[in-house]
Amino acid sequence: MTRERSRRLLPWLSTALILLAFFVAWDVFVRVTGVSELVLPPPLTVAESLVTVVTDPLTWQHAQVTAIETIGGFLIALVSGVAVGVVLGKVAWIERGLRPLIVASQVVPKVALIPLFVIWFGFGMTSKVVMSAMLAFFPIMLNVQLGVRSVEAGQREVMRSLNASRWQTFRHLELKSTMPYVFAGMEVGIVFAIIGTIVGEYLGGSEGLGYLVVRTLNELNAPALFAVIILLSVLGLLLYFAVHGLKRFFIPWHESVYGLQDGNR
Amino acid sequence: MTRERSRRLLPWLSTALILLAFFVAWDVFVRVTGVSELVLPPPLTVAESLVTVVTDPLTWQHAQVTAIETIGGFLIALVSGVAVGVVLGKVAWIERGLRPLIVASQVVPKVALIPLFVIWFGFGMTSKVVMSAMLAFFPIMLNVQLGVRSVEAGQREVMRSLNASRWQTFRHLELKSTMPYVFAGMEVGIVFAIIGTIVGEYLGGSEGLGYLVVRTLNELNAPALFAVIILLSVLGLLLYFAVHGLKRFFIPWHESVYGLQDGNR
Amino acid sequence: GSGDAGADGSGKVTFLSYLPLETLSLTPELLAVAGGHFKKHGLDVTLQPVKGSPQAMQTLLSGIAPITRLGQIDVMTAVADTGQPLVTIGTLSRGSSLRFVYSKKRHPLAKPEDFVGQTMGVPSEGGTSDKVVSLVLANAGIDPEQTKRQVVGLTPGTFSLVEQGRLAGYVVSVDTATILTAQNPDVGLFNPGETVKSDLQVYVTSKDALKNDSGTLQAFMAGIDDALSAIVADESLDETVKQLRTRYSFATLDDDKIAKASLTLLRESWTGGDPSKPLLVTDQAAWAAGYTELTAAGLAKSGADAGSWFDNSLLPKA
Amino acid sequence: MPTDSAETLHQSTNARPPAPAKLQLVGIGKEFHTKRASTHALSDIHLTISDGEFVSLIGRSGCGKTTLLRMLAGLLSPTTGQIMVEGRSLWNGAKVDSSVVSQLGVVFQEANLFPWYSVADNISLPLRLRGLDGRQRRERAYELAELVGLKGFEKSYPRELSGGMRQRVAIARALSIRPKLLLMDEPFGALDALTRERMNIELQRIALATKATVVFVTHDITEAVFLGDRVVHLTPRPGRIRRITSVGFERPRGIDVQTEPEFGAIVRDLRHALDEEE
Amino acid sequence: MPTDSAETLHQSTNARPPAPAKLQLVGIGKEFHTKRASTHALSDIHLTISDGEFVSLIGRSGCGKTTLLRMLAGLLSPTTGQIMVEGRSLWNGAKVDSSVVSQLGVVFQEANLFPWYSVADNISLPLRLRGLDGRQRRERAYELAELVGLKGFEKSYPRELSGGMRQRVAIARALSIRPKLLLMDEPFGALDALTRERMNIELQRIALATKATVVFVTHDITEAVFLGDRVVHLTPRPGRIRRITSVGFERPRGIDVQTEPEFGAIVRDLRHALDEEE
Ligand SMILES: Nc1ncnc2c1ncn2[C@@H]1O[C@H](COP(=O)(O)OP(=O)(O)OP(=O)(O)O)[C@@H](O)[C@H]1O
Ligand SMILES: Nc1ncnc2c1ncn2[C@@H]1O[C@H](COP(=O)(O)OP(=O)(O)OP(=O)(O)O)[C@@H](O)[C@H]1O
Ligand SMILES: [Mg+2]
Ligand SMILES: [Mg+2]
Repeated sequence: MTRERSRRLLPWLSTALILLAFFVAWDVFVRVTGVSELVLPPPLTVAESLVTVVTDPLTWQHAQVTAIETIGGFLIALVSGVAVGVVLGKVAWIERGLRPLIVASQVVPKVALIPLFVIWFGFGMTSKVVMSAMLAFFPIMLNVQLGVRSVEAGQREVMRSLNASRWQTFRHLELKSTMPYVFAGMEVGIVFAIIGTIVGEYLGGSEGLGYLVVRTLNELNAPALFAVIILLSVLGLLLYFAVHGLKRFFIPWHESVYGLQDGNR
Repeated sequence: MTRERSRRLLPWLSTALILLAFFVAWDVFVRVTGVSELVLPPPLTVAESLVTVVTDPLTWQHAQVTAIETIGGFLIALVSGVAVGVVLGKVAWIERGLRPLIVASQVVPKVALIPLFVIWFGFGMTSKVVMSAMLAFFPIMLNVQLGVRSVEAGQREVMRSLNASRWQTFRHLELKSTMPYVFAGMEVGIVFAIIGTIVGEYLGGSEGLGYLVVRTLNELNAPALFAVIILLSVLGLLLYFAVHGLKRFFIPWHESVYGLQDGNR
Repeated sequence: GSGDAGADGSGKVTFLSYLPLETLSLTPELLAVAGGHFKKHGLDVTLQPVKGSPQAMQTLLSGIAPITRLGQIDVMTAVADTGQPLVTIGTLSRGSSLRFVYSKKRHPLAKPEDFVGQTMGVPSEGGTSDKVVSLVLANAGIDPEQTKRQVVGLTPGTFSLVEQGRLAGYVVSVDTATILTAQNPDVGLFNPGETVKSDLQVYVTSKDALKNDSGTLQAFMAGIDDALSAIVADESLDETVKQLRTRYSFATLDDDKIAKASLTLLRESWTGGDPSKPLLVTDQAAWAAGYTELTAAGLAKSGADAGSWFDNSLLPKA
Repeated sequence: MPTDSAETLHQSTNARPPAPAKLQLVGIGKEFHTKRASTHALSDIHLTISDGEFVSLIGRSGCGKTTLLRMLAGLLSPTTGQIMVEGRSLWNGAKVDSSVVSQLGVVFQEANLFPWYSVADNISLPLRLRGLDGRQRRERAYELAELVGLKGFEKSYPRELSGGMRQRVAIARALSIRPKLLLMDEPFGALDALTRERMNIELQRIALATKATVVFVTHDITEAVFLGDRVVHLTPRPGRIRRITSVGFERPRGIDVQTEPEFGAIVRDLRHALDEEE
Repeated sequence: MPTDSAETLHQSTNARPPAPAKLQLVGIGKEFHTKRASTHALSDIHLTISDGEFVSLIGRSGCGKTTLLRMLAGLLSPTTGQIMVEGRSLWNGAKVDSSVVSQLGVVFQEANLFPWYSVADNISLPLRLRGLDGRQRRERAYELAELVGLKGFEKSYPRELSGGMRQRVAIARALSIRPKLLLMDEPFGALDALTRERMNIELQRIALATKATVVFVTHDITEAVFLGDRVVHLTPRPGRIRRITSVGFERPRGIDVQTEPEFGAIVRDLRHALDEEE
C-alpha cells in the first residue's frame, strides 16, 4: 500500500525537488559569480517580473497567438510528416530522390526565406505556422519512416497472406506498429514546433511570445525577458505533456508505455 | 540482369530527375511571378554566383569552420544524448523530474542566452558548438529513450537469466537493440546540429557559412546568398549521408536496413 | 491629391520598419498613427516590423509595401553596388541615430584613435553599424581594419561584455543608448554623427511604387510632416507624449524622463538644430557629401550619379 | 537417394484419387542468397494436390517445409519452377496472383499476433478486412475462441496469453474466413496431447465441411498419418521429396483408427524412413 | 480434486531418494493483474527437488508451466509463497538473489535470439558475459553447434534459420555455461521426432555429466517419462499440482526403456489423468 502510494508520488516529488534544486542552483550561481543582473537576473527578481507579466491580460493574448501558431504548425507537420514518412518509408526510389531536397530544406537558414514567406503568406500568423511546421516536420517524418520500415516481417506476412490492400495493411499493421515511433517523433516535433514559432515571431511580427522576447530584449529588461522565457517554457511543457498524454492513451500496449506500468515483472 | 541494373540505377536517376525538376520549377516560378531578384534570384544567376563563391578559397575556410562546429556539436549531442536517454529511459522517476528542465532548455530562445554563452565560452567556436549540441541533443535523447524502452521483453529476460550486469545488458542488448532508434535520432540530430551552428554563427561570429549568410544578406547580394545556401545544403547532405552510411554499416541486421536489400522476399 | 491614396482606394498602406515598433526612434510614424495625422490624409497605415534593413528592402522591392525608412548608408550602397531600384523621398534625421556605447571606467572611446586595436560589437556583420564604425575610422584617416568587429546580439546583458573588457564598446540606437545610460552610470556614449555625414535616416520607396502609387506616398509624407511639425511645435513635449501613450506603451515611452530626453535628442536630429529649415527635405549637398564619404572609405562603388537617387517632389510644399 | 524418391513418387501418384488438381508444384526449387553464403533450401519439387485433399508434410528440422509453405502462400517466390493453383500460375515473376491469395488461410510457425488487438480482434481481423460488420465479427470470433478452447479470454491481449494459447489464436484467425486452401505450419506444436487431439478432430471436421484443401506441416508422424490423405516426406539440404505415402482410411477418421494395424504399419514405415535419413 | 493431489504428492515425496534439497517451492501462488481482469495462474504449489534430480512438468496449455518456470528463473516474483534454492530464498520481496541466477541455464519457450549476433555468437554469449576469451568461446560454440545439429550454420544469422534451428541455438546457448540448474520450457517443441530423440539422449548425458538439476516442461508425455526422475502434473485455472509420479528407472536410460511394460504403464496412467481433466 505505502509502497504503491510512494511509487505514485515519487515522480511528482522528484519533479518538484529537481525544479527546486534548479532554482536554488540558479540563485547560488548568480550570488557566487556575481554575474550582472542584466545577464542573468536572480530567480526572485524574475519571479516578481513574472507576476507583472502574468497579470497583464495582453500577455495572454500573445501566449494564445503563439499557442495557436504552434499547434497549427505542429498539426500540419504531423499530417504531412506521417504521410511523407509512410511514402518514403515504403518506396525507396522516391526516398532517394527526395532526400536531398528535404535535408536541404531543413538546413536553409530561415532568415533567407522570410521575404518569400511574406510574399506567399503575408505578415500574419501563417508564416509563423509554416515556420513551425517546417521545423517539426523533419523529426516526425524521419521517425515515421523508421517505423514503417521496422514493421515485423512476420506480421507483415500475415497481412499479405490475408490479401490485405495497401490501405488495410497501413491501417491495421503499419499505423499501429509505427505509433510508438510517431509519438517519439511527435514529442520532438512539438518542441521544435515551438522553436519554429518563436523564431518566426522573432524574425518578424508584432504578436506572440517571440515578439515579447524581442520587445523585452530591446527594452533591455532582463527580468521581463526571463519571465517571458519561463512562460514560454511552461507553454512548451503543456504542449509536450499533451502529446505525451496522447501517447499513453493511444498506445497502451507498447513496451515503452506498458513497461512502465509494470507490477507484472 | 537488366532489372537488377535498372534497380540499382533507379535511385540515382530519381535523385537527378527530382533535382532537375526542382531547379526547373524554381526557374519557372521566378519567370512567371516576376519575383524580385533580391528575394529569389533565378537558378542560373545563383549558379554563376556559386562558381565565384566556390572558387574563393576563403569560402572553404568558412565551410570548414561550420563543419567542425557542427561535427563537434553533434558528437557532444550524441554522447550526451545517448547517455541521458539511456538513464531517463530506464529510471522513470529521474525522467519525470528532469523532463521539465529538458523541454524548457529546448524552447528557450537561444538569442537570450548569447551573453551567458559568450561569458562562459567566449566569442570563438565553442558557443556555436554548444548551440549546435543543444539542438541536436533532444531528438537523439528522446529516440534513445524510446529505444531503451522498446527492448523486447523476451530478450531482456534472456539477459536477466544470464545474470548479466547492467553494463552487459546495455552493451549486448540495449545498445544493439536501440541502435536503429539512435540512428533515426542521429539523422534528425545532424540536421539540427547544422541549424544550431548556423543560428550560432548568425547571432554572433565572424566565421562560418552562417556568417557568410549574414554578410551576403547585408550586401543585398541575393545570388551569393543563395549560393551560400546551396553550399550549406551540400554540407548538410554530406553530413547527413555520412550518418546514414554509418547506419548501414552498424546495423545491417535491422529490418530498416536489411528490408531494403530485399531480393529474399 | 490625398483622395485616391491607396492603390485599392481604401487608403490602406503598409509601412515597413526595420526597427521594432517599441522605440521612440519611430516616433514620427507612431505619432502620425496615434495623432490621426495619416487619417487626415485619407490613409490607414499599418506599421509592420521586419528583421533588419535587408529584409525591409527585399520586402519593399517585392511590392508588398510601398514605403520604408532606412539608413542612408544602406540605400546608397544598395543602389550603387547592386543597382536596386530605390528612391529616397525624404530625409528624416540630419544626424546619426546610432551611438557607440562604452565603459567610462574601463576604456573610454572619446575619439577615433581610441578605437585602434579594439573590438567593437555590432549587431550584424556588414550591416549599417559595421559601416558606421568603418566610416568613423576612415574619416579620421585610420584603416578600418585596425578595429575588429564582433557580432553581438542586443540583449540586456551585452553591456557586461564591455565591462568585462571583451568588447571596447558596441553600437546601439539612440533609444537603447538612453535606456543604457539610465541603467548604468558607467555607460559612456560616442556619437558617430560628429564625424560621419552619411548616417542619416531616409524614407525610401521603390521606383515602381513611385510610378504607380505616388498619391499614396505623397499622403504618407504629408502625414509624417504633420506629425513632425506637431512635435516641433510642442515645446514641452507633453502633448506628444500624451498622444503617443493613448495608443502605445513601452519602456522608454512610459518613463517621462527618458521619453522627453530621447525625444529632445531626436527632435534636434530631425531639424538639424535649425527649426526654421523645412523638414524632410533631402539636401542635395549633404546627400552628395554622404556618397563621397562612402566611396572614399571604399564602402560603395564610386562614379554613380547619386543626385538621381532622391526625389523631393512628394513632400508637401512649404 | 533421388532414384528411390522418384520411384515412390511415381507409385503414389498413380494411387491418388482422380479429383481435379487444386495445386500443382512443378519443379520447384529455392535458393537463399546472403552476403556470406547461399543455401539451397529446396530442389526439384513435383507435387500435385487435388481439390479437397489433405496433405501432411513431414521432414527433419530445417529441411525446407516452411520455405515450401511460404511459397504456396505467395510470400516467397520460387527460384525455379511453377506453382499452379487451379491451373493458374500463382507466381508471375515476383508478382502474386491475388485472387488465389484471397482463398487462403495460413497458420504460421510463429503466432504473429498483433499486440494492439485483443484476442477477439485478432481472430476476426480477416473478417474485418473483408468488411464484415462488428456484430458478425464478434459472433464468429467468440465462436472460434470457444472452438480453440479460449473461451473467457476473448478480451485478453496477446501478451497475457501462454505460448500455446497464442498459437491457438493464430489457428482461429486462419479459420475465421473458412478458407478454401489452408496452409498450416506446425500449428499444434505448442499444444498438449489432449488439446492437440481435440484440435485434430476439429480440423478434420472443418476441412471436410468446408471442402478445404489442406497442406499441413507437422513433426508428429502419428498426427501426419491420422490427418493426411497423403504424407509427403522431405529430406534436407536441398529439400527434396523422398517419398509420398498414401493413407487409405476414409476421412473423417475417428481416434480409434490409430489402433488399426495398417495405421501402425504406415507410422512405423515413415518413422523408419525418417530415422534412416542421414 | 485437491485432496487427491495432496495425497499423491505425499506418497511420491516419500518415494523420493534422500538427496539434499536443491529447490524448495513452498506454497507458491501467482496472480496476474491487468486493468481489465486478474488471472489466478498458480496456487499453492509445494514441491521439493533434490540435487541432481530431473523433474518433468506437464499439463494443459495455459495451466501455468511457463509461469512457474519464470519464477524459478528469477524473472517473475511469486504473489505468495517462497522459493528456496539450496536453502536460500530466491526472492527477497521483488529482488532476486543473483548468486542463484548465476548457476542457471534457461531455455525459453520462444528462442529469443539476438538478431545482431551470429549463431556462434548467440551460443557463446553467456560465456562472453563471464569473460571467456574469443578462442575458447569459439571452440565451445562450434562444439555445441555440432551437438545440436547446426554444424555449418555457425556464421549464419538467426533470420536465416528455420524455426527448429532457432530453438536449437537457444538450447545450445543455455548449455554453454554447463549450468547447475537447468530450466527448459518446451525446448524440443519445434523439433522432428528423430532430432528430438537425439536431443533427449544428449540432454540426459549432459545432465548426468554435469550433475545438473533439471526442470523440464514438455507436452510430450513419453518424453516427460523418459527423461524425468519424477513427472509433475499441473491442472489449470488456477494451476495446482494434481499428481507427482516417480519414474523408477535408473538414469541414464536407453531408448529401449520405452518398450518396458512399466514405462508404458506410467505413460498410460499420465495420459489417462490428463484426459480425465476437465
Ligand atoms: N531467409 C533465409 N535466408 C537464408 N536461409 C534461409 C532463410 N530461410 C530459410 N533458410 C534456410 O532454408 C532451410 C530450410 O528452412 P525452413 O524454414 O524451410 O525449414 P523447416 O523445414 O521449416 O524447418 P523447421 O522444422 O525447423 O521449422 C534452412 O536451412 C534455413 O537455414
Ligand atoms: N503477463 C501475463 N498477464 C496476464 N496473464 C498472464 C500473463 N502471463 C501468463 N498469464 C496467464 O497465466 C496462465 C498460465 O500461463 P503460462 O504461460 O504459464 O501457461 P503454460 O502452462 O506455459 O501454457 P503453454 O503450454 O500454452 O505454454 C494463462 O492463463 C495466461 O493467460
Ligand atoms: Mg519451419
Ligand atoms: Mg508455456
